[in-house]
Amino acid sequence: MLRFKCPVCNTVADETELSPGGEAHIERMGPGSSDDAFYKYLFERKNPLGIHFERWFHAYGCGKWFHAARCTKTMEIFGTYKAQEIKPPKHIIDAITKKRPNWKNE
Amino acid sequence: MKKYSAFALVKEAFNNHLGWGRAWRHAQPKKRYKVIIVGAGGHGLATAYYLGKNFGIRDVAVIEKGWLGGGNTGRNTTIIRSNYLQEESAAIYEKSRSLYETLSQELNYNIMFSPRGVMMLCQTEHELRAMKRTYYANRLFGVQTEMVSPMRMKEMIPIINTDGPRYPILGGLWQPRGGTARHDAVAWGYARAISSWGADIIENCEVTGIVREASKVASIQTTKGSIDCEKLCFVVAGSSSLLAELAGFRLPLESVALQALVSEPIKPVMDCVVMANTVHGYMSQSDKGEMVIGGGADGCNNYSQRGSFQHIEETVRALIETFPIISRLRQLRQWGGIVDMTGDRSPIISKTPVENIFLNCGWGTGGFKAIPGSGWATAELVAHGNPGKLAAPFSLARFVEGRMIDESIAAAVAH
Amino acid sequence: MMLKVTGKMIEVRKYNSKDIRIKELGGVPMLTVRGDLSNKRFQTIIAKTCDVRIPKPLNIKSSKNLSLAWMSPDELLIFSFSGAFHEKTQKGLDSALKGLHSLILDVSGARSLFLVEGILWRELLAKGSPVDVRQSSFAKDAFRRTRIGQVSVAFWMASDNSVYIICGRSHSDFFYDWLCNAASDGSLTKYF
Amino acid sequence: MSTRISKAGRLLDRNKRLSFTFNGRNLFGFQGDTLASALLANDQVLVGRSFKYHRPRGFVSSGVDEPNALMSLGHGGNFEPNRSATTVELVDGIEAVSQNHLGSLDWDLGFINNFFAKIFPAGFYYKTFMKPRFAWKHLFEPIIRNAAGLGRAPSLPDEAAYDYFYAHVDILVIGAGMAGLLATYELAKSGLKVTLVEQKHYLGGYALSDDFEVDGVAVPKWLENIEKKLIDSDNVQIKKNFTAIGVHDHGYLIGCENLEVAEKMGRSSIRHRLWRLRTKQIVLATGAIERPLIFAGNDIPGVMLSSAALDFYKLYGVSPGDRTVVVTNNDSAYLTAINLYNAGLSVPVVIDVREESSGDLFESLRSMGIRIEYGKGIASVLGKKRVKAVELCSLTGEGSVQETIECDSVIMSGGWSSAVHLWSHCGGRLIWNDQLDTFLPDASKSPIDENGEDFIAVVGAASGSFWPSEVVQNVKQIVQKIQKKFKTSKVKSSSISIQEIKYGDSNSKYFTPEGASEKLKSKCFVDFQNDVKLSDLRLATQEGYESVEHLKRYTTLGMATDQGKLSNINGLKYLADFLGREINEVGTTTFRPPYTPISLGSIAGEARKGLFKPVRKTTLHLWHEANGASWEPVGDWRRPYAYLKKNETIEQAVSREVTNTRNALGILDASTLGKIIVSGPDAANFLDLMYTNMISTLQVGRCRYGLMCNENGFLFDDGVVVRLAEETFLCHTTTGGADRVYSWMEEWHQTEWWNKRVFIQNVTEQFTQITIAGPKSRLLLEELGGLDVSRVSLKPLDYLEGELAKIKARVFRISFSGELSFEIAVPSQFGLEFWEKCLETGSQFGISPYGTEALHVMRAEKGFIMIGDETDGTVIPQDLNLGWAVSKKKKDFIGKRAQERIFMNDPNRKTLVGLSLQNSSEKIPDGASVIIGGVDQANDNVIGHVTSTYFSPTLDKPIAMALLKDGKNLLGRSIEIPVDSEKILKAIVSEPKFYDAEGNRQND
Ligand SMILES: Cc1cc2nc3c(=O)[nH]c(=O)nc-3n(C[C@H](O)[C@H](O)[C@H](O)COP(=O)(O)OP(=O)(O)OC[C@H]3O[C@@H](n4cnc5c(N)ncnc54)[C@H](O)[C@@H]3O)c2cc1C
Ligand SMILES: NC(=O)c1ccc[n+]([C@@H]2O[C@H](COP(=O)([O-])OP(=O)(O)OC[C@H]3O[C@@H](n4cnc5c(N)ncnc54)[C@H](O)[C@@H]3O)[C@@H](O)[C@H]2O)c1
Ligand SMILES: Cc1cc2nc3c(=O)[nH]c(=O)nc-3n(C[C@H](O)[C@H](O)[C@H](O)COP(=O)(O)O)c2cc1C
Ligand SMILES: [Zn+2]
Repeated sequence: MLRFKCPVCNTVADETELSPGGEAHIERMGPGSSDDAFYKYLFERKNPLGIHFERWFHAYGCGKWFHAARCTKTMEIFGTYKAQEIKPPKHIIDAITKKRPNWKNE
Repeated sequence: MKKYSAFALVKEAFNNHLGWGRAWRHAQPKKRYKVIIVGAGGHGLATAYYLGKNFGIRDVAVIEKGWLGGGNTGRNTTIIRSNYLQEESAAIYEKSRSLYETLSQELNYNIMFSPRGVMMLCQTEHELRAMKRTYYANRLFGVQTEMVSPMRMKEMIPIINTDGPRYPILGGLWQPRGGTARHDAVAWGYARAISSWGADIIENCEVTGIVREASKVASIQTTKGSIDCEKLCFVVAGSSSLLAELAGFRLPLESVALQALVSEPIKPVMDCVVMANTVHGYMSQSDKGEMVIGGGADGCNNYSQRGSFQHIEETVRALIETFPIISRLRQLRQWGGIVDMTGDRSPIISKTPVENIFLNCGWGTGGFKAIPGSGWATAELVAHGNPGKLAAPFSLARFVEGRMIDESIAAAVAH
Repeated sequence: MMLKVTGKMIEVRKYNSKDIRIKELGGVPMLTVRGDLSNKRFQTIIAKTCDVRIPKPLNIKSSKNLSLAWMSPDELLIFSFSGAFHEKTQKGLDSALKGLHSLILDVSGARSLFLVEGILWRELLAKGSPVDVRQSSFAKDAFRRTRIGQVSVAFWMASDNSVYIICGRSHSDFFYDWLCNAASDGSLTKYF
Repeated sequence: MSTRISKAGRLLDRNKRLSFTFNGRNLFGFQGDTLASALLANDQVLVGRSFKYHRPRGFVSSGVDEPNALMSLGHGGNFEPNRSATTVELVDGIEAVSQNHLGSLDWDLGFINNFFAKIFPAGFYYKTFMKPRFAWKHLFEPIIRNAAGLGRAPSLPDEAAYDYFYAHVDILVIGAGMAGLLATYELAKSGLKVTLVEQKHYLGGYALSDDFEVDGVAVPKWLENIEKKLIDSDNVQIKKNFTAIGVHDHGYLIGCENLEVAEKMGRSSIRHRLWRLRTKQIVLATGAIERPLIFAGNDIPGVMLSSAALDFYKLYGVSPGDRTVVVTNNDSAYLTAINLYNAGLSVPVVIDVREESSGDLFESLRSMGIRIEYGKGIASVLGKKRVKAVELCSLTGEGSVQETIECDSVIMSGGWSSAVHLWSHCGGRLIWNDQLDTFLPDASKSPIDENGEDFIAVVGAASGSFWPSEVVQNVKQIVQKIQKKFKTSKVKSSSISIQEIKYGDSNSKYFTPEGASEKLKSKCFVDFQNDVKLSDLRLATQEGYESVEHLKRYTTLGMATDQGKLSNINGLKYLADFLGREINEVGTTTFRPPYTPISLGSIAGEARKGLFKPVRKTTLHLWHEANGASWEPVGDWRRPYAYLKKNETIEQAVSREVTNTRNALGILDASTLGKIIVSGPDAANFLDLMYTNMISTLQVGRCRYGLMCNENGFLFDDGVVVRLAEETFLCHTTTGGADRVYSWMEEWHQTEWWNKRVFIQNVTEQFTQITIAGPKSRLLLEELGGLDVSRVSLKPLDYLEGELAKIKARVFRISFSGELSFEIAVPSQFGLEFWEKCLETGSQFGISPYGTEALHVMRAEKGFIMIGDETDGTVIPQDLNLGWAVSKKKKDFIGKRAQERIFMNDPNRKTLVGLSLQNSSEKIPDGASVIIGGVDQANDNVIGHVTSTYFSPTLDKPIAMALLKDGKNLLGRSIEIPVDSEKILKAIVSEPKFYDAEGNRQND
């Protein structure tokens, strides 16, 4: 069972205090977008084996959403950051590349 | 291939069973195949089988990165039913269920299809209405189901607690010809059949690359070298996104861990499969005597095949509430499988952005029951290049058009 | 058990086991205040009106009349120990925070308050909450939102030998039963 | 015969005699016994029957790996099947019963299976029972199923209690053998906090039965001393009867504490406690498990592991038999032989599959004059329910008998397997060590925690340190590593001197004789419980089931209750030999939790019966209960479905409630409806995105019915939005939707539109919400007094705030019943008071409470939709004729883009219509399918389904709503509803409005 440090309230939260929210940094497509772009926004997912940027909700805690970078194979967490970051911040990328030099953020 | 029968068994008994040959050949990849199927799970093997049987295409390789049947086919709770609400689903699952009825005889391999009946509990008024809707829809689509009263249910399943204080049981949807089968045997039986007519099953061979020429695939790279093909079909369940990535496209899928557990074996106490969707748990008793229990899926993307304990807790609670006598049984083992979930929780049998790549995936938590039907439909798609009636509704295009096939209305879990 | 928010704490029900005393308390008015806790002006207004400074994250701070609990970076929970003070605070905040993006709501009827007394109180929490409640991690002034069993709660120390717990009002019967069960004789291990 | 020996029995308190029964026979044991040792002391050697062939079986081991000695304990609500007697601490009054026999344990009819064993090899069922087809279900499977299982299932609910405990520990040491104890001691010395857990009821592990000396004292004494020191240490916590059962991600460990004895003694009200531990560091000191050797008849009662015999003798003073033959591939069985010999028992021969041995134990054996046969094996054990003799043969060759040696017990040792299960649960790799003949943790591929760091260290026999001096060295190293990780000040580790016994080299032979004939192979058991024999492994591999995983699944090797603790490695060795590969290449099957089986009760913890799942209650709950409410679960809540009066059926009650509300005055507890405050400068703008309607144009003091769709365009919640103030809105939601909608709004606000200045607060529980409906509702409000609720002041969809009956209240003029109706929200502290005032004051107007069903009937009569009935996750507002509530002007709202997709505009979509039956008192069935033009094969005539259906007491006829393809063009037409194979109802399609279509009543 996982645990994350919530970057908002700084508590170490148990997985049972959180609810998962899927892939992070997906740009919303509203009216005016193409069918294909809308499909991608709504359904298409990277679903990588490896580092996954994802959303979590501190439901039984401060009630805030946050982002995490986690390996979907080993469950290692490379850091958590605010939900309002529109892409992974540098310190997260650094933390990842330090441990996995071959990793590329696609 | 030696035919399996009681007679042959007795005969072999006098020979210390030294006369039995391999169930399937150990194959090394040839240079080229007409069709390569990636993934030797139930769906991949069944696709190969119906390609050969229905379309005479036998120049086929099934490539498996690990051991045959070791994916979700080897780790599911084996529930087979076809009482789906939506017409498209009922069609393919019922086709599948009816193929299961005669599969042992067809494959000459006893897959122990056991139509012992599946009972889906209704524990809220809302669920009761949804099940009734399913019942009426099933009747018109030729799926035999019936609504069962709590009293009748108690007679059929004496260990059930119909008046649990939290969610008393208000009724049930009963599919008498639903049931279970011996999951591993399904894979082994198909493997033996296709191997006997010359299809190659190549185990311990992982697909690591896809080589394209213009808009088509020319060959695949594997840990056992490169292999050419005319058509390629991905049938890799939880790994579908990874193969798609190799082929240069993405899918509407997320891979998550789904859990199950078994208790120690006890003498038979429950003859059918029971699914309690409101409280999230389902249970059947295997022919060996263990209670086979299905749990929830982890909500986060997961390729570890482990999953966590909290879902097991929830499931076990739900089942002790439903079957109070199981509290003193012991959990023997728990495990997880990586299931591929689509946006509407219905599968994909489809063409892909690459002309000669076909796709079968997205069965999520409930594709064991679909193996024969899905293999049938996928074979048709691969053979013709276009989907037939069974597969057509399950195309990738449905997500673009908004033509969802949503079963969550009828049952919170889809096993 | 209907309560008037008189500001006088009253005992709604209680349960005593050998090692633990559980009480549900009524009559404690509560206010939710939303606003940017890092905003200087907001801080000053709170400090002035409540006579208590905004607590550090994950903390609770008290004066004679009220306690301020940190709920999240934009939320405070205020407990008043007298009804009169409650109204005064609400009115005071209402007018003082005008013009500043904020929200003040009376939530006195939305939550239930429990007091668990006895040296084994940590154990009771540990039976249901994933939080590290060892002395070294959970001490005086700490205010923690989490879950106990299947109920969403927050708790903080009332004294060395007691802890306050709040949960949603509609859950109070269930939670009370949970607490009593957890406190039942012969089920405590003297772990801490 | 097995008897109690007076000299030995370290754990026994011979002053405390305990009585118990086995199969109804009264027997005695002592305090400190396990059920197993006590049975054996009574010469109960035959203790169970095997799964498939019903072969007579005895004890093989003395611990958690026991495959045979499973029995049923207790009765009634305390009945428990499949308990291994070796793990049950004896207490007074245990009632044990053997399992899996037809007839008695001694005379088991099921033994017949044994004679068919030749026809029933592994996987035989895949090859037969296929014809005739129906016979599988009706004949063969029932036979197979009847044979299934070991013990009976309990017949009554469990009476015991279970609970959970979350603990956070810095260092967790698992296993209190020599290694675990020493590691704990050394770590604690450097100031670290350590928790030590041990699955058994005593500490000491294997060393407690061992014979060496430490620092000049016998090892048991030395262990006792350490234990004392640990008990005195402040930073050490010791838990006995505590099994670490599973290691999960991020340092999460599940442990199960067995409190059965304490429970029986009245010291605990809990039977099992499930521990959920978060650890920074785990030290695995789980020791090693001895392996059987494989030879014909190795399953006959009286054949047991050498370590088990040693334990039974040393710890419980029980002899395995009077004449014991020893067969081994390593020196540890010598130790047992020496001990038995010294106890005055006879050891006619030690059969050693090795060519030779050296070392101290060998010297002792020789000096005692015990016969040793090197390079030999056992051709077969003779005996049925008890060992009678062994047939000696040469190790090589087919097993021709050289000599028959009489004996009544055989002890065997096939080497040791390190207990690496917990290492493997969470991703730790293993590596085969040829020299030590075991899998060991591969420290370079250890399980990692959330920081990517390893968190499990392995010491003692679990890490391959099989000898005491090695254990000391190994512990020292690991302790230093951990001290470094925790940055403690360096404390010198204790210097310990061991008077080591020198062991000879073991070899890796695992079955005898090497050239065993097929016939012999079919008597050599590898997995005892599941009756997997060497011949089965041969058959499986011959048939190509040659991945370990296939081998396991085809033969069921390792799938029994001991999960292959004894059998797996022998199976792997066979497979590696067969394939001509290294064991490392063959690999193991996956180790999975639990390490030993745990009760389902402990997994559920306290959450059973009343604590199974929270029930949420409104402030009026008790009142409802006292006034005849028949409950309906809605979300987590209970709501009154109807209030039953004496001698009333539910239908009658509903009908009465509807009629009373329509004609006079009804009152409803609507508190469970969600209430969410959205406030701030951007609130209106934010809600425009949340709802399909235009919310920003709503005026202060007004209400509007709003719809919410998800991004897929589908309708998922509805409710009335009220503008309380310029910047503050109150959003009502459905009961089930309250929490969902609240988090939904938070999610969008926090993750997409965080620049919008709004605060969102869920105030559902703050208010008791009461609906007053019916032609006399205004009269009631006027009577309560305090607010002007006249037609002019409070128009439909108006909202007022003030005091009603001197209680602070919000009044909304909204109607879900079609009657003149007011919803009134009061702070929940005043809920009951207000409710009772309404009832009191309303009695003159004929007030009566109504439940959810009456509410539903009335809304259906009006054609109002219900989320969950008319919607099912695939319905868009337009399908329900609610297009008017979907703004065309707004640039964007959630779901807008989705509704532009092709399928959403398909003319063939189903739309909502009404159905009515004339001259019928019967309801249209719930959920029924609707067809037009009769039933046909292709199902092309199915045009939709019934979404809601009721008998309308107001109209005195059945009414229903349905979603039908092309519904708009079917108005006035007759459609069919097939009820069963005979009956087809015919109904007329209408607008889905059956009553007061103009809305005169509600607008009055
Ligand atoms: C715990 C659990 C319980 C379930 N219960 C039920 C149930 O009760 N009823 C039901 O109907 N369904 C159930 N399911 C779902 C069902 O198991 C699956 O839908 C079904 O088995 C999928 O079969 P498959 O052949 O598509 O996939 P799999 O059996 O997973 O086969 C895919 C194969 O592809 C291989 N592969 C992957 N990547 C590569 C690569 N790069 N190269 C080569 N090979 C590759 C994998 O190794 C694997 O063997 C359950 C699933 C789980 C996990
Ligand atoms: N000569 C040999 O071949 C040989 C072989 C094996 C062991 N030994 C002896 O074994 C000893 C090694 O000491 P050790 O401490 O490593 O092993 P040990 O076997 O003495 O102790 C391991 C302890 O861990 C406990 N345990 C195992 N799994 C557990 C779990 N999941 N949860 C809780 N408890 C669990 C066991 O009950 C046992 O008490 C030495 O005395 C050594 O001489 C010798
Ligand atoms: C229907 C079913 C029944 C099972 N019964 C048993 C059983 O009796 N004993 C056992 O050890 N495992 C049993 N298992 C679990 C398997 O041992 C194994 O855990 C599962 O197939 C997943 O594989 P893995 O654990 O090797 O990853 C069963 C699995 C399934 C799907
Ligand atoms: Zn937080």
